[in-house]
Amino acid sequence: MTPPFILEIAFVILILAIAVGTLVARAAFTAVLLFMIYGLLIAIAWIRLSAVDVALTEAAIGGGLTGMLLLGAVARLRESEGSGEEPGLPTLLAAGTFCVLVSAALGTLVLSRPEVAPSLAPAVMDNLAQSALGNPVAAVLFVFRAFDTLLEKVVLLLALIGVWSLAPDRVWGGVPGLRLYAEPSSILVFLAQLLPPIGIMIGIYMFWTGASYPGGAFQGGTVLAAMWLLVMIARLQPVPAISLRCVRLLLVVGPVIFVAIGLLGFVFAGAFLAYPPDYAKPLIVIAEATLTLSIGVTLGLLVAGPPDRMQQP
Amino acid sequence: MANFLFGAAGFVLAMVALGLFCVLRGPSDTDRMLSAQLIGSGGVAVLLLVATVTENASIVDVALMLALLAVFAAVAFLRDASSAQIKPPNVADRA
Amino acid sequence: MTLTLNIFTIVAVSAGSFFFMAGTIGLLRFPDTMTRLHALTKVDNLGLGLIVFGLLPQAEGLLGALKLLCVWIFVQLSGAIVSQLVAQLARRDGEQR
Amino acid sequence: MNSIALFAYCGAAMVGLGLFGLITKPQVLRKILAFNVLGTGVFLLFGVIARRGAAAGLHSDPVPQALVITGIVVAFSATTMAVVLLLRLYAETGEATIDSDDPPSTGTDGGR
Repeated sequence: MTPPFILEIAFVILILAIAVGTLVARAAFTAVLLFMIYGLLIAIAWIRLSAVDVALTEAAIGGGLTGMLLLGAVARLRESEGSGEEPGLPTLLAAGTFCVLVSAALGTLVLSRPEVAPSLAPAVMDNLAQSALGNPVAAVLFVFRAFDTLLEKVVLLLALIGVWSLAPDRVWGGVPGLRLYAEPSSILVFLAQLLPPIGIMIGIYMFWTGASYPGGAFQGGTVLAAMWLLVMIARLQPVPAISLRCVRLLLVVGPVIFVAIGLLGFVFAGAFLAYPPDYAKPLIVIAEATLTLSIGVTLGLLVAGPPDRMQQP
Repeated sequence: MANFLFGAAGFVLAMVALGLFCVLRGPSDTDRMLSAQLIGSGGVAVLLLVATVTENASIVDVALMLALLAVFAAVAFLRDASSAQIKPPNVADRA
Repeated sequence: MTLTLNIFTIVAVSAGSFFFMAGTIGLLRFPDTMTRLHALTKVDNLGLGLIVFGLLPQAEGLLGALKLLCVWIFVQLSGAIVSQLVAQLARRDGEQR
Repeated sequence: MNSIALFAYCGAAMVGLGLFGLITKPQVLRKILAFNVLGTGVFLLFGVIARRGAAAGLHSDPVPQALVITGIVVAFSATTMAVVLLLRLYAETGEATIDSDDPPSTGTDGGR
């Protein structure tokens, strides 16, 4: 038992305690706050697992965007979440037993490891030079499993269509019902003017550094989305109506360019999403840059929610 | 040196754990939010310490990300808290 | 030289950790939101600041050190503004009570 | 027992906790939170597998890491969808809970 390991045990217990707190906290607000702290600690856990790319994603999503989304929901449900009907003791016991069994089964399954742990790391490293990228995770996302990444962006767009379709018919195409500051104070306006330039720089840095070091389009896009939402909340920019052509264009430009590059692969490299060897890096950077923009707009609109009025307030 | 920095990270984490009590206790939502901000700063400090120990500069990026989005979450909270009081609960404008 | 720098790191990081402790205790013990806010800002400024200063000699090159400083300056700026906003809210709450 | 095994147990426990919350909590918002706890547990198990696949000079197998990044994005999409559904449910019925198995209904579901 080395001191770092004892620290890790304490850390894991802390994470689990917060997870329990999230589920049992009486007030919805406390539960959401605990969940945001939970996201922060999970990001640190990913660092301990040597997965910095994942830690970045979790820090951006778990603490920031999900937090804002859930806080907005709590504010709308305030005082009226209700306690509902807690299930009876037999149900609780049955559910508890079932969940303990699932946990135990998962734990033993993951730990009963084969002699040689399966790993694709050598395969990735052997082909990394061909991908023209220095970050192996980015190489997996944009070269070796590019189709997954493409579909992931499609999922984001589908989720957005799903969110929009929950709007009442009469406000279809209207303005998303993002909660804004009722009366932005001058300090808030200052913050909303100061932060976005820094944030946009960090977002671009995330996407740019992603080729060689941890980072990437998704992490960059999340920061852009957060900055856009901040500007809208402070009423510095109006929330755009979802029927605007430029909004629609920004939403699809990334995926469309990615698909176009993929189709070009048929002509120049012989397969869908294959890059011609000499142009791999510029093509990937173009795809990532437009995807960063599209992801930013998509995430921002996802958090903004379904339209709830036709006109600007 | 590595052990010392690691110990410092552990100490800050312990303080974060104590801060959790404030989240649970409150009493007002603003107090809870303050504790969450404290825990956010603690997380940034832990990441910076770990980045130095492991000599992995990318971890500083994670700390930066965390700091940026902590501000964002704080603004989201302040929005809800301030509009909850200025505007009386009014659900008529929803379908 | 390394020894001096290491001692500097140890002293500064310890002092920073101390302010984290002070901030947490303040948050636990202080009676109202305003004083708790005061405790929190000490953590943002001095706690994180001293830890960053302590880590500067250990950073990888000038760029790494600059990045550390950037994180601190960023937390400073945003922390100061958010504290103002929280204080506004707390004061209005106090007036309404 | 080493730190990789520790995180494996942590992930497994999180899956169990999340599942329990998902089944037993009547409030929809808590179900969404529980679902996310379950999800992070699964992701952490992937992280453990990735960490164990450290080879070729990498500390962690990049393929499971990439899968987890994709997974986090998809989980976020699902969460937004669920939150919006919850708000719509609330706007329509004034309720934000799903009652467990046939409760003694006290006429609270009027207007549905």
